[in-house]
Amino acid sequence: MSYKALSRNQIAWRAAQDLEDGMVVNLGLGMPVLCANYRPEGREVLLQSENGVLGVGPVATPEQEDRDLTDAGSQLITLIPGASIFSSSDSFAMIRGGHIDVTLLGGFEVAANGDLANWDADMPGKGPLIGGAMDLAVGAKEVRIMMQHNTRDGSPRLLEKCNYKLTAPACVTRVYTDLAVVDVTADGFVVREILDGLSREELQAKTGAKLSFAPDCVVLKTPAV
Amino acid sequence: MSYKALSRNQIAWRAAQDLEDGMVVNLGLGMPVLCANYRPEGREVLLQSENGVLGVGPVATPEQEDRDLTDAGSQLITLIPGASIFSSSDSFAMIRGGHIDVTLLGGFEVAANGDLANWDADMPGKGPLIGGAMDLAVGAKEVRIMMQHNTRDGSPRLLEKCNYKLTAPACVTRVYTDLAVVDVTADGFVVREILDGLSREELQAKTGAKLSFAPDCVVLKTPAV
Amino acid sequence: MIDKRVASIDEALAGLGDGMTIMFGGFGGAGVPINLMRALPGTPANNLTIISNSVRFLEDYAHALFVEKRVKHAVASAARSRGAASGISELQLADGTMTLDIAPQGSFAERIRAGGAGIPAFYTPTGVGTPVVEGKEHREFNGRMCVLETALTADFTLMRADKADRYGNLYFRGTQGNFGRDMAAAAKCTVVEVREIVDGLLPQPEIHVPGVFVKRIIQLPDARDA
Amino acid sequence: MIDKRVASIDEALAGLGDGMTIMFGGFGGAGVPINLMRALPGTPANNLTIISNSVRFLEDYAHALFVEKRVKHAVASAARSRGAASGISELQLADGTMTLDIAPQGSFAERIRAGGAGIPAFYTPTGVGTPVVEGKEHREFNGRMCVLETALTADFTLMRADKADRYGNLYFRGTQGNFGRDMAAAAKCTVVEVREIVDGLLPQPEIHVPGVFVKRIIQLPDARDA
Repeated sequence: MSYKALSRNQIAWRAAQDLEDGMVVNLGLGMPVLCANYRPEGREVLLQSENGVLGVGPVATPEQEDRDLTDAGSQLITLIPGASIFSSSDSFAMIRGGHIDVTLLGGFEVAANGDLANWDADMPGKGPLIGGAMDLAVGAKEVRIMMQHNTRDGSPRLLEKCNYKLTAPACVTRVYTDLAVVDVTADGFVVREILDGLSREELQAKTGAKLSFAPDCVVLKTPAV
Repeated sequence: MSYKALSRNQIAWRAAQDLEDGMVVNLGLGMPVLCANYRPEGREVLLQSENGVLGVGPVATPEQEDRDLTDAGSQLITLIPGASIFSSSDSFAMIRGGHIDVTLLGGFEVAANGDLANWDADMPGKGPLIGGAMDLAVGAKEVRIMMQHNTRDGSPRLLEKCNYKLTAPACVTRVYTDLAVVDVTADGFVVREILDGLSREELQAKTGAKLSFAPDCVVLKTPAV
Repeated sequence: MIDKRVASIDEALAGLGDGMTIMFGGFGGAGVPINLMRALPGTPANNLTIISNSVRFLEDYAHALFVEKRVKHAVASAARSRGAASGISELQLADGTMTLDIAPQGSFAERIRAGGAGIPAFYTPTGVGTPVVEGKEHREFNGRMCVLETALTADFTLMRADKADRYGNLYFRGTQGNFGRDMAAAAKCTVVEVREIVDGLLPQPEIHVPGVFVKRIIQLPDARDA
Repeated sequence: MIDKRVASIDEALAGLGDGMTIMFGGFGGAGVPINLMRALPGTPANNLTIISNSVRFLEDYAHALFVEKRVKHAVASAARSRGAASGISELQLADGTMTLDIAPQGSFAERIRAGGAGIPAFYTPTGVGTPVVEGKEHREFNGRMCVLETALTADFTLMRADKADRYGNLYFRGTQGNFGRDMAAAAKCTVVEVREIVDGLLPQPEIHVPGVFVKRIIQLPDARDA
């Protein structure tokens, strides 16, 4: 069989489908922010940004650009009606205090017990960058990760144990990759959706920890985005 | 010699003369709030109220009354231009964080080392009331007390050691009474001003701790208020 | 669609039950949820812990709660009734049917903020050297003795604001805010009575409490005595 | 009369000296005090501790401070330059001429708030199980392991706002506020560059930072590249 791995936009589309009406969601830098483009119609999903915004709207068009209105990724943004602005300490009070339903974050590695490593890949000569990831990983009710299933050299990112420094232990509930949707459960990784044309054995071979497959495991949709 | 003790308004007038231009001041319930009426002209003194106001103006006239605009003593107030409103936790952050120049508080007892007791007089059948006094006593840069020199039965309120439960230890810098202005120093109570017609010996007899008299000790003015 | 509006006080207070902890906003008469307080005795709420700056407001508006001894514990910075006679909550304190955690007001406010902010405990110099922090852990920082205070959280917060929108965003008039923002964040179910639920959504500069902290809003008139 | 206006950058930065700690407001390009940062190398400021969400902003606008190794210690949630090459502050980290206290952003923000609020230390669950809190005191609350974080304070805070009045009251546009209110409260001398110093005093609803936290204000144009 042959398969075509999901694009970054397709992973974002898939993750966005799980955002329910009324949820308060924080999207991390990189792939996660793309989810904003794929929120299912008719659902009100409020996007939070760590610098101090609840109700982030679309990225500003050149006409809308206001350099004093940015998100945590320094993008110039707009606000939706009903949006509010507050200080960074209030923003992290919101995050740490358990008021964010879901955070979608990028990841380097996720372990079968839910450990997350996404902040320090030991780049020589480069300083560390934590940003809001540790607070989000600890504070959000659900931590969902979006990442390529494998590194560029083919190594697995879903592991028994993370190699990189942790962002937070035992926090991840679901991982969206270019090959599968995998839940983190008390029994380890459980595959919920697997790419069409990819065998369970192939997926296991690309994964650094034992996979179980949900009884209702289905084919991962490949949307035209 | 004979003397006439200061009235509550006269004590308030005296305490108000020490409020300097630009000071941020919190006035406690009772006598201290009367100081607002006697701020020397030409000085901008910003009044803070614990519930969350900086820039309290005069008590509202019947025409100005707004039941959603009160101070910590539940008085209906006005705001001066430049006044700001914030939450109670932010208000106490301002107080505890050392941003209040002076707090004027009522007192039951003050000890020669600056200990203050002003919250619990062990009234039978009545519950305790702390309010903001402990935070003000700990957080303000200067704690000045206004009280009668003696209780109704003639007992002293300036003591070697407080009998009532403390509000905070070693916090008071100055005491205004109906008889004198007394500083709390490393050497104990030092009288700065004494009522006209009252001898030093008489004042000492009405005081429960040793008094020193400042070399420049002067007569306490008795304003026509 | 996010819609936190409820139509009746019954709906607003649904879920209140046995052994719960309730926070009450309000200070100096501003922001006091009088309508919701008055309805409390008619709910199954019992064996309550109440968290309120002053116990007196609740006693004024939900007197039956105290008559029926349904409040078991109070956290407050003031627990004194007006006048010389004892109030019913003071009689309960005296006969031991209600216990009290009396707190300096700043520690009270900060403990609530901490509760909503995911901070389980903090150190403060306030109260050191007084009986109110006896038995609490002491520790010196930068040469100053401090005391460990723990966060307060609740099952319900009841409070009043001036305006709200369907997202639960709140606007306060004057000093209505006081403990409201922090209490809203510190409770699992925050119920807010407001003078007006606006059409549409509040403009950003008017939003004092983001709707994420609010579960139910109900439009009710000002219930203060004229 | 309260008047916190100063006329020159020299006056705004007067008093900066050896061994001081300076906080810098700004996030994502909003609220960054670019004019004041650019003037820093011309002051006697040396042996500095800087507290800034990202080290990069200061490196961009006060490059000479790092060239001359006048920054000895940084507290930040980000210390990474753009691109693959090392920035000069990263070289300083590598050769040990600058040390770094890298903090999760929420702990960073809360430590600053604590500094201005008279809270010497607090517990937080953030960072537990990671190397960034190694060596810090751990303690369990309600079944969850937490770590003790201590307050941050400074000699100076430099920040930018949109409008100010002579009382030092500040108004922020958009997300300019970020760390500003808390940093203003956490420093002995807070200096704010603003687009406009208004005639008269700001109206109450526009005051995001009460003037009590601000020492000096100076009107300076937006210094961002067009």
